[in-house]
Amino acid sequence: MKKTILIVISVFLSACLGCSGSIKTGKNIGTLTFTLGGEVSIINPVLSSDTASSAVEGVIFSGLTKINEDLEIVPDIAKSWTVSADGKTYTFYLRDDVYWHDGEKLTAYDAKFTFDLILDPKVNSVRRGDYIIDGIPIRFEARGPKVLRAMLPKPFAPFLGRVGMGILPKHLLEGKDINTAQFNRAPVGSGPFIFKEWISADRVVVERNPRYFAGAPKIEKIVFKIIPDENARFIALETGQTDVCDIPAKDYKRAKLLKRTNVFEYDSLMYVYLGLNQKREIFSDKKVRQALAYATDKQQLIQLIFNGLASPAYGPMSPVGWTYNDNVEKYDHNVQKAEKLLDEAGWFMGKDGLREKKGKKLEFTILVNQGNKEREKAAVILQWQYKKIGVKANIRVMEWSSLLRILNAKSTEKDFDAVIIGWSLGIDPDSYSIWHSTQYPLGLNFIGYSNRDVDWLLEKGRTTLNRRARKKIYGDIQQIIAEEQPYIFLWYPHSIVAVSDRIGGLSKPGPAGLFVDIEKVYVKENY
Amino acid sequence: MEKILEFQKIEKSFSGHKVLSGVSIGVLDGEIFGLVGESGSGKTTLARIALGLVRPDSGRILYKGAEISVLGQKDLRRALTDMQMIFQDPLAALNPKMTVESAVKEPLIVRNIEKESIMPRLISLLEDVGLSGRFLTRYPSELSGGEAQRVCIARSLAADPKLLILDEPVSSLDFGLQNEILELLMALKERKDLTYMLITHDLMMAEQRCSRIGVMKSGEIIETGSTADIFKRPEQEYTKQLINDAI
Amino acid sequence: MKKFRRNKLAVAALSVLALMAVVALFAPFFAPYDPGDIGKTALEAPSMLHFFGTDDFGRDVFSRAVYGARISLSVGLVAVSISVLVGFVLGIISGYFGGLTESLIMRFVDIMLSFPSIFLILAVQAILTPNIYNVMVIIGLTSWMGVARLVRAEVLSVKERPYIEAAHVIGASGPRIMFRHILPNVIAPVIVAGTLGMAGAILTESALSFLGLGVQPPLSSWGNMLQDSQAYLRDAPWMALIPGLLILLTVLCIYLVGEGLREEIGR
Amino acid sequence: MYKHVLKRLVSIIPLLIGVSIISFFVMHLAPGDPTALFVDPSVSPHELARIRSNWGLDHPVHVQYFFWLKNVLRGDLGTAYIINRPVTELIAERIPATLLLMATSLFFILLVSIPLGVLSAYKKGRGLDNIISVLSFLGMSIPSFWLALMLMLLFSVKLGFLPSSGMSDPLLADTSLPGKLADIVRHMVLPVLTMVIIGFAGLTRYIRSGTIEVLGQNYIKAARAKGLSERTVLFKHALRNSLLPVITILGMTIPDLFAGAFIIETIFAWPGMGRLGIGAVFSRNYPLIMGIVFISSLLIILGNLAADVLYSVADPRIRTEGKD
Repeated sequence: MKKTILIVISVFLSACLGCSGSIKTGKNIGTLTFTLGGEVSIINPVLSSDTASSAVEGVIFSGLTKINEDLEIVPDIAKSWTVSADGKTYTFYLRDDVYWHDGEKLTAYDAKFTFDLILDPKVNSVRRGDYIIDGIPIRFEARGPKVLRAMLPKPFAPFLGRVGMGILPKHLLEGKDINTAQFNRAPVGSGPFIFKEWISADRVVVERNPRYFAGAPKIEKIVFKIIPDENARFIALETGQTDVCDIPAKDYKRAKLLKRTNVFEYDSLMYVYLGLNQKREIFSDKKVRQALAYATDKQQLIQLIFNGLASPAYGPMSPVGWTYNDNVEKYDHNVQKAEKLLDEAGWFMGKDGLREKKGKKLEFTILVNQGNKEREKAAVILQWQYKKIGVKANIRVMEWSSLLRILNAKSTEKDFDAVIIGWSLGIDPDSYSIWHSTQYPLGLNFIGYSNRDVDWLLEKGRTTLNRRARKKIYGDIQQIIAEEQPYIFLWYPHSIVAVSDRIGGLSKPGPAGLFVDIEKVYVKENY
Repeated sequence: MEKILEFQKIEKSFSGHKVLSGVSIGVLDGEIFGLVGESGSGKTTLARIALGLVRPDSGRILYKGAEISVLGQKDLRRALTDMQMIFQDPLAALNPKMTVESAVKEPLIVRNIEKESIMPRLISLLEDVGLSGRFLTRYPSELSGGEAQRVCIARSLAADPKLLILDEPVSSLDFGLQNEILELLMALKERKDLTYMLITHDLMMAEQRCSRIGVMKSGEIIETGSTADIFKRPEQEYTKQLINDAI
Repeated sequence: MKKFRRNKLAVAALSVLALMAVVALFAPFFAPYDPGDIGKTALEAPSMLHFFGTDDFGRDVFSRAVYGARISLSVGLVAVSISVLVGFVLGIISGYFGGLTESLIMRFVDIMLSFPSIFLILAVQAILTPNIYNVMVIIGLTSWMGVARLVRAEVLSVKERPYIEAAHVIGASGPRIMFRHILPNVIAPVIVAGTLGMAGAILTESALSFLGLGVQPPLSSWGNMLQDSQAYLRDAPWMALIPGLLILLTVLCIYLVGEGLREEIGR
Repeated sequence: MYKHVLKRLVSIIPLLIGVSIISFFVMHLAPGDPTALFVDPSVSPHELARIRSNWGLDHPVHVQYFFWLKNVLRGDLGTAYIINRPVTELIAERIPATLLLMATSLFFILLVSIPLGVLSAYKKGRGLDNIISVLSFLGMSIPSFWLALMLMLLFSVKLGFLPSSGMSDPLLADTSLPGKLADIVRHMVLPVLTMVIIGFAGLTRYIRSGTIEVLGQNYIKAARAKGLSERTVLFKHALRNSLLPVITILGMTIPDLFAGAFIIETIFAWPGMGRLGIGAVFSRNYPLIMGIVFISSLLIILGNLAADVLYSVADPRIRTEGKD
């Protein structure tokens, strides 16, 4: 699941970090300024889980592999790797020219140390599960300073995407309590930039690493400026206080009008959905779910929430993923069909404009997390759309952690009807934890979806290494799920990023972001 | 005549300051007893002790021959409902949020008088003090000082008292009104067969109205006797001084 | 003359508030559109069709403001009633009984006043999940301390008045003195405090909504209308201006009425 | 005197314990827990349970509380979750920014409200008084965050001469000390302005009514009768005495200042304790929340204590007796 991190990093780099430099003075020409939407919690890829921290870690640390602008896994510290015939042993061959920022050489021992650290139960890393397959941890072994071997208990396709984890220096951390180490505040990595200073709640500054193995970066310095408020972030962009800024859809036009600023719009690996609790009586009926799908006007949602800058979603994979299957049931907006399905299901229109069946009203509550304006808006719009077919949707906005407590409840009947939430996918299509029936009640399948065909396909998908075979498997999964509508799929958000046009060397816009090869980014001279 | 109220060796101090030291006097049934002295001499404290509002440090109080200073707070109030007090500032003695009606009615309610007889008694009480029924709905802020004092008197009478302690009953009133109220009180005494203990700093008034007088100075009774005796042959220098000042 | 002018201001403020209350009460009659109707063009500037323009959903801002008045005013009113009730009861109890009860209650007041109350509000709100009733309860339960102190002080001072002594003399019982004599005389300053407290409650509600913890959609309160407007400050300034000004006007009027009352009572 | 101060200092202890008990239990009653932050498709619930127990969250709440209290008595506020740094260190890092904001605002609030309050009282009922009164009622009525946004819009966006967020410009990190200071001052203008506009009103009203009362007193009449100039009467005699109650009011204003600063910090991205705290509440970072509540309460209580002591030092009776 390293991939997820990488993706998050790159999306974030492109999206949320802004780079800016003072255009006026000309003095700081080598400086790139990003904006961060949240506080950096801890700069250590093993421990952090927030996007702001990941963004900073992305330029300080390197992993064995990384993701390129086409979302392919490519060499980073590892210049190549091989997989054994049984698919259970991976051997990584490391580059010889990788040095820590303090001058020490990076070796396979560092890599082994890092993965062992994650697997140590005393280390507060949430990534530990990524390296455990069916309850058995993956074994890592250094065979000399340049070879790392990973031994899996069984073939596991998503594994390669998970070794991009930033590698930590063994010589600085061995024998220390990593959870509280001073290192997390002043990290030493092997990436293109060297940590310089971190002023809490204000900024993190990194400087170019002249010895970076993939070529010294062209920029002198990167400043990550922390600006939590969305409006303040945009103002910072306008006033030249930042070079790169994540733009909400509503400000797209305004950003377009800014001089000397380029605005990029591209797909992300995310989708947002209305999850229906399958254990609730009303939603156990497929016809009700399909009726809701027909009643959902995705165009109106996208228009009102994103000014049109998002794509309607029909299935559980992102269109940019390599397994995406467009040939699924789409349930285009159709109120007549929705009403017909509800009639068939026995829910008839009552005098008060609400449908009912055996004296029970067709009514449910949508949970949505507070602070996420887009989803709050979606709830309000869906409420209005469903009202038109005689369905009463109530809205309950809750704090994120309270919402998760409900979804993660251990009981077999979770206390919610429907929830608007989104999945940020890794580049590997494996979605076992989301759809497999064993992932309920403990796991991410909190809506209690259960389909034996899907279960079987998911199991097969993660142990199959052949790319074409996998594509077929995940294509089938998408068809089944889209037809059944356990989720009402809503939209794929677009990332919109504004970048000052004095910045060059950006990568191709895409889910991996604009700064995939940060060392190639430069600030135009004579600007 | 027997003593309706008797103080025996009352001692009282407030935060170390002696206010009453060994006060012993008695009020005879049916008389008007005058307690005179400068302000701060302890007169009002004595009155409040009689009413059970303040506990003496030591000494005994006998009311109608029974010792009341040993009673608990509740029994004390029950024993004392027929001892009432008229306050110096009638406006302050009336709850500003209560109409004349509720103020005068209150003692009747407290005494559990039957509902039907309350209204007629109310009217007759007001008539007793020379007020008409139209005052019933008024608030203290809508009354003059004289009217307020009449209301206070009516309120005290509603408790069916035997003994009334009059604490400077007219000193806050205009001169013209003072006599009016005093005359009213005198008339009521006769009609209702009351005993008065009149607390005043005004010796002229005491001379005119009282049958006996006690002179107080710095928490002590320095002289008691019939009004005539005191005024003709004061024994104490202090009393002479007071009489001279008054004239 | 001066007094009259001042009172005129208070009277004017009171009329504004009364007008708002009437509009809030008969919201369906005053609002030209369904406040939830998202069918219109979004972010339309004020016009004859939409007096206050439309919001990001294309809902009529005027209609939402009218319905929002309902929520905002009732949140203010109920919250303040709760805080006054709690403060009043605790204040009376501690003022009247004194002793250990009093010191316990007053220490509790001290503790509550030592909190950065915003944390308490945030935490409690997180427990209860945000909705209009909880907003009322939370604001009420975190703002009663001033009233409790005030009431206690008033009780202590009223207890010393001659008419309380007079009530003792005519034989009134403890409870009777409490309820007939002390209570009615403590109420006036509490009304003033309550009035001012309502202004505070309306502001607190809007601040809570600003942090996303106030009244939740699709209900509109001026507070959450303001929150919705944050994102559109520059594209649709009317979205921020209208609820902001309504809050300001309401709170201002309440203060003026409170001040008028204070002078009235202070004479 | 010292005995009094000592007594008050001792009385802080039960207060603080009360505050900590209430906040500890309220926070732990809230649903959700700090590990919720970690949730994404790839994190298994078993991992979360493991981290919970690493943090000691699997003990009963009262046990956790005593554990916390024991550490506090040793001067240790614990280690924040996720960030994995000592709470004392985090607070120490942030508190200067908050105090700077509060102290500066307080200074300007006093600077504005004292003359306004005194003038208003002096001109009671006349035009100037009415203007000042209306202004202060307006100040009391404006929602602070709304004002903050409007100011930001005006000064940062429309006019463009003040920064909208943060405490310093990272691009000026290499400049000289005076340059840095000037930069901080520029960043402080908007937040301080907001806090002053919101905060001056209440104090002005207090000073106004205090001064009106003082002006009606005998010694002021005496001073006037002595033929002292109005200015001397007003500022030397009246002001001095009407300011004394203000000391107490100031003590009571501290919680409001805190609350105000916390919201302002969020809007202007001011790197202070309030922003840290609000984030901590949302992420259920218990040790951090407890630390911040504890420290803020301590400051509030100490502020009140200081006001109290100051007041008794400058007891008006001592002064007026000496004077008249």
